Amino acid sequence: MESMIHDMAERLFRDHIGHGLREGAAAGQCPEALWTRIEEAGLPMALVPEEAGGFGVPAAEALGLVRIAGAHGLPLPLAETLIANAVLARAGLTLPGGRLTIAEGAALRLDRRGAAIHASGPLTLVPFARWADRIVTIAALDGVDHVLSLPVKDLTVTPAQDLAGMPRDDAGVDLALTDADAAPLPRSLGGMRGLGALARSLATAGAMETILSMTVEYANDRVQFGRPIGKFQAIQHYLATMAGETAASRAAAEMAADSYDTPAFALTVAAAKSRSGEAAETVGALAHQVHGAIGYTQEHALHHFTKRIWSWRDEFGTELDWTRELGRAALSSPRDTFWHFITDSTAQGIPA
Amino acid sequence: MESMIHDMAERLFRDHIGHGLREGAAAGQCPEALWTRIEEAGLPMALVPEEAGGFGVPAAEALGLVRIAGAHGLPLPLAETLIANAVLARAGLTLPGGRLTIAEGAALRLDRRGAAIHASGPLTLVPFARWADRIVTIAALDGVDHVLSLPVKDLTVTPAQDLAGMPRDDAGVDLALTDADAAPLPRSLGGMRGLGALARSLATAGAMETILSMTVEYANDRVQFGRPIGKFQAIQHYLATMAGETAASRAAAEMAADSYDTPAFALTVAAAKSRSGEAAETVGALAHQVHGAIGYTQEHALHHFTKRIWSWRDEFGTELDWTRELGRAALSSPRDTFWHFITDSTAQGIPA
Amino acid sequence: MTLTAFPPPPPGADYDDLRQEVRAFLAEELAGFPPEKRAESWNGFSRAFSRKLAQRGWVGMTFPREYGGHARSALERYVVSEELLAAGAPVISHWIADRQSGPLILAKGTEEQKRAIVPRIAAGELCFCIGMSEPDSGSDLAATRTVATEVEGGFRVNGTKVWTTYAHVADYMILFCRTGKSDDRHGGMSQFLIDLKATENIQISPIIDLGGEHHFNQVIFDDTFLPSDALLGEKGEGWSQVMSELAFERSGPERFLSSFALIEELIRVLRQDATEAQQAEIGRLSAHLMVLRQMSRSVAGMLNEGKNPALQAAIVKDLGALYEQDIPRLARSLVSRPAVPGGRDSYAAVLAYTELAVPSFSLRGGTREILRGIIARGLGLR
Amino acid sequence: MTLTAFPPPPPGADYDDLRQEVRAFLAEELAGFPPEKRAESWNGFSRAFSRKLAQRGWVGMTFPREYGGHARSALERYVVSEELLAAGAPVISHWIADRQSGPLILAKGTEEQKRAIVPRIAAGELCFCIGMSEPDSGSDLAATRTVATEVEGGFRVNGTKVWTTYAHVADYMILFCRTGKSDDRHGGMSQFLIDLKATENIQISPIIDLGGEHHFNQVIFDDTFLPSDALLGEKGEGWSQVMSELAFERSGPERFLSSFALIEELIRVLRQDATEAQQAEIGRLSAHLMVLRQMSRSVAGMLNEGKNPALQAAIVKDLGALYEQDIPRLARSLVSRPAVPGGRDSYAAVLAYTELAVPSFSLRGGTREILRGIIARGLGLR
Repeated sequence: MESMIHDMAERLFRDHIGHGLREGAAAGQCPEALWTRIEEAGLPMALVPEEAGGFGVPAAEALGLVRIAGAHGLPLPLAETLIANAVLARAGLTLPGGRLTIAEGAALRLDRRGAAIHASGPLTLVPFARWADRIVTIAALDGVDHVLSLPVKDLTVTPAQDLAGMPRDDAGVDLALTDADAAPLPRSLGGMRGLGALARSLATAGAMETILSMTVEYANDRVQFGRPIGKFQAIQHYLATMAGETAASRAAAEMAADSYDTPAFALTVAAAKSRSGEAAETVGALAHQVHGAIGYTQEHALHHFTKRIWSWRDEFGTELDWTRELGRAALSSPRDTFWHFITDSTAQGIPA
Repeated sequence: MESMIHDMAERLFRDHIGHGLREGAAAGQCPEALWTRIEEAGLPMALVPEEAGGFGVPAAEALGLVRIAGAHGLPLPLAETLIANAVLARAGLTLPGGRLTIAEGAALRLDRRGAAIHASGPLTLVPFARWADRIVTIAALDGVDHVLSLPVKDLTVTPAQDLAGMPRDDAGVDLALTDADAAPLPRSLGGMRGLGALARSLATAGAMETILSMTVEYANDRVQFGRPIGKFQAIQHYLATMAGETAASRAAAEMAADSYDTPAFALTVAAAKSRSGEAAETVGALAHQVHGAIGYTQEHALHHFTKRIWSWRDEFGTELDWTRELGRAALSSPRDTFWHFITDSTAQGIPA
Repeated sequence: MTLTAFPPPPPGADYDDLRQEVRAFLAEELAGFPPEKRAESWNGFSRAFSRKLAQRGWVGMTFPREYGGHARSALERYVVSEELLAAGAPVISHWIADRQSGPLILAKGTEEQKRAIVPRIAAGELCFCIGMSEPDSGSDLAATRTVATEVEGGFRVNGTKVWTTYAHVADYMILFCRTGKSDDRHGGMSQFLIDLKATENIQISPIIDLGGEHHFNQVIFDDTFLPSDALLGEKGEGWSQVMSELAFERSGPERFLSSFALIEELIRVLRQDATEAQQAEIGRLSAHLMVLRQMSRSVAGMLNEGKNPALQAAIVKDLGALYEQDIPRLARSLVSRPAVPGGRDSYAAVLAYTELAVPSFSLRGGTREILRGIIARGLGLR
Repeated sequence: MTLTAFPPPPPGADYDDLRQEVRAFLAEELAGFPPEKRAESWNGFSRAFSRKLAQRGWVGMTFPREYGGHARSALERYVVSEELLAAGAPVISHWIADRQSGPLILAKGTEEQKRAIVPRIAAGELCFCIGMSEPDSGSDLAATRTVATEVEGGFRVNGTKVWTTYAHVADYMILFCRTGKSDDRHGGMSQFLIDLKATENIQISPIIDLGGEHHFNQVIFDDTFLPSDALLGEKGEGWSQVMSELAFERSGPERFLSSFALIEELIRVLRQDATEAQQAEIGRLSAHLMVLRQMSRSVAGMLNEGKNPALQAAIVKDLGALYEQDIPRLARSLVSRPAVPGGRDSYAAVLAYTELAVPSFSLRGGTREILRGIIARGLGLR
């Protein structure tokens, strides 16, 4: 797929993200200057409809940015901001600009207090919360999904981090929200868990493509027993296996991205998140197996990518969560046969 | 372990079992002459205590015959007769001679009718039933385990076969038994399921050793792309994996055999049957992968061994049955830690 | 990294109307066709079924109309193929001709060959087999020894082919053999189109497989005379012709649906009350299948656009073979129920059949080791 | 086929009294030692712990009494080792010396070296490290470049070692390097015993691993002078010495217990109400562990009888590494609970630690590829 915004993002990330910037971020330094460039390029608006200020590119293309960011190990909440803006726009709320992040809101409690909506409860494992201006989440009020735009400065943030050292904080909410920051969601996009899962499977696919090419390069360069290790058939098999898992993850993630905002999304995203999470285990393990000791150090860039794909498995539903959901659907499907369930699950326009 | 009876059995099987005899058995011909030789050598009595007419060799050594029979693909109920005789002897019943087999008796119903015990119900998946004179089983009467010696001629046998074409029949029981054919079991040997499982894991280990050496030989002989396929590292990895699984299965089976008639048997046999069943999957698949098309034909001996190890997985408890039992014990263990459970589970003389 | 990119199939690739027509046809034709027969997957043989299917226009779908075909897209053909396989329809009598031999003849055959053969393939009347493997050449085709020597008016063939699927009933064979000595391992090979019913001195004998079935054969050529017009394509170009032919043999739905009857049985057994863990495993199985199918359809879409996604096809085939080979293990990890060959319980019967069938799945069209070598080189390994 | 035979350990190998003594000791010493510290397994460092353990006679157990040892059997040592590892005791400060360097010095050292060093190892006072890997020689030791040149009164060493575990705190290093040029790839190698606290011109700098921990070091020798009596064993015999030394490094309980803290956490989490599927997976995990332990003890028993079960040891190590590397995946397949580095939930913290540790498990003492080559050759592959 030729895409101008993809080319732009590739260039931007290639020129401005290096091992030092990623290590700095893992040590707690938010790369502000890079974020400014990303905002200047307009990337956080890519998934917003044209009428709300977006680029007017197809959703799948806009979501491709998340894969590209993953491929470069971008240590910033671009995926989260992209999705937050799309959800805010869908609810008719103001797009506030700046860094945003997203959280599952299932543990939040909403009450109406006069004109305001009072929100309280915990948000857990919120990516980049302490680097974000707002957390966008979805929670139910009187059985209706509402989008909430929560200013981080008004929350109680408890810092924590994921395996890769990226911020993944908890946030306590106890806040009254006006119409400007809370609105019903007229038509679902798949819930914050689904949208977050889509982002993570796309980023995982991108990061795995980078891991794979780093590993191929290493296998060509590293000499043991008098020849490049890539000449050994065992290493070739590892690489072929990594390629299969990587390709499957990308196909799965793009299948889900392709069904964004359609009824097929509920099941394709379940397939995508669980498939890429499973692949992350294999791809990470084999990449380290091929790299040997050098890949196990912080000097080498490999660890940043493997740790991130392992972290992403635990966000927005684990493999276990998503496969259960998919399996439950398969086993309770009213279709005649499992085959009909499979063909219908990916078909556009058939209710899932 | 040097063993006279092992050497004798090795010689007997090597001299008298070939591809033709195995194929004949799979086509329904009971190799009667071979059985006569086995009986003449006294092998079916090996597990019987010396005072009841046995050899007086240690149980683990007697059980080693089952592994050796597995290694040669013996298509006769030697393991079953060995165990049946040991169980009959333990219950003080007459050892009738001839071919015997064993069955799980859980579905049998026993009632006392005057001096006789009436047994009724189904016995399923009984190995070699139609080639056996008697089926020996264990069932409960008033909460006490009883050993039953059932003449096959008085049962309703429905012939069936396993994956390898060996008889594995169902038998309907509706029979009055006298003291000569039914007696309480004074001290458990682990139940027919456990004893059968032990036999199957030993035989599986033996068959896998044969599969492994056939595969090594094939890899040395078969030339592709100008060199023996054993020179390819992928093939070497397959063989190393097969060796690990085979070794683990044998160690597991011998661990269980070593704890025959001790309290540790309940858990070691669970480990042995599930471990060898799992290994059968890998070893069979890789053996066929290395052999390619030739191994997939009935002309080649490989199929007999792979089909038998696959069949044995389903007899006397599957991997799923045995791992559940072992896991239930581990999770409900009163020991302080899982580690204590593990060390205790294999220790002789500690109640399991 | 284009190798790992599988663009989604084009919109509309579902061809839902066609799919529903095929389903209705299969529901009628296969009513009462038992699961253990469906488990045979594309090894099931029925000339009658193939002819009926052809009457609906679903054989030779992509062939040009002038040769009896229907000029439909590869994606429409994909829909029919996957519906047939998922239903376990007995397709082998036309399958090889439809998938592999027909396209080969169309690409390399003479006008006479095309006119004589292709319409009959599209009518579902011809069963083809492929004379490729030999006792000393499994994956290593360069080790082929069967030789066709040019003689007055044609060729004399001598040699032995093995693992020739359905040769005992086939009407035609596509033979791959030497036509010359060559220092180049790949040179001097040719292909022939052999009318098995009309050719003398060919001895076909069964090779029984480990499930006791007769699908394979040994085929001995003993000074067999072939007329000149049996040559298919260029003399000496057999190697490159076969390499492009093998591409047809890769990455279709037959590469991951071979165990599908067992999956349907497994789900039937679990449908009543599955535990959470069983749900999760079925979900995993579903996710893998959805993704494999997406990748396979993506390759079909690329082929349809005239691209050459050889490496993507190798990836699909490797993943697909692993998937379909793993199904019996997966079933046994979820349900403790013995495999019983020919048993009355259809789960037990299908499990038994499939356990004995899976070793053959990685033999088809190139072994795992060769596929992985192709993938590794495609990744840029030097 | 002796390779696949693992005779059961001899009767009495449980040494139950000794085991109970060790458990009582550990219960007291490690009271309150949190799971996330236990997860460090044999990477945990505590000189105080090592000294206390030595006071009980549990360091240098198999060493002769005249060198401060306790002349106990390899099977008794096995009991202590597995209890330490299963409890997650911090053992690294004496571990390498006790397991590898002490036996090496006893086998190859001079009487002076034995008297000077071995009793202090048995007292739990000395931490050893092994200078083996180099930037260009990972698994391929023949590619070693560090060289010791003979000079007046000793040797001058130049070169760089990497991945030297705990060099930054160790008292001694066993250095493997060249002492001569040799056409034979394996010739001209020697070993040295280096007093790190008393030797100048050694520069030790940290290599931080992917978990952010400092276990590894780079060690640069810059014209470092070693006295003649630092030579360990014969000059030029380093290769064969190292090969027999590596045998000590194989197949002990440290080869399959590295993830054991996570197993204990997993079982703690599931103990309350496990589903049948969870029970089955825990049963599978238990069966594998019981069998690995049986095989590992079998090897210890064979070693104790003076046999050389090198191939069996390679098998245990290969299976053991696969097992311990698979535990995080298994945990994630049973429990949906995110890994949180340093989190308050000990399951989450131990999971996070272990996920980052597992890639290192197959680096230790020979990679998987080398082990499998050893096994394949042992099977009789030509």
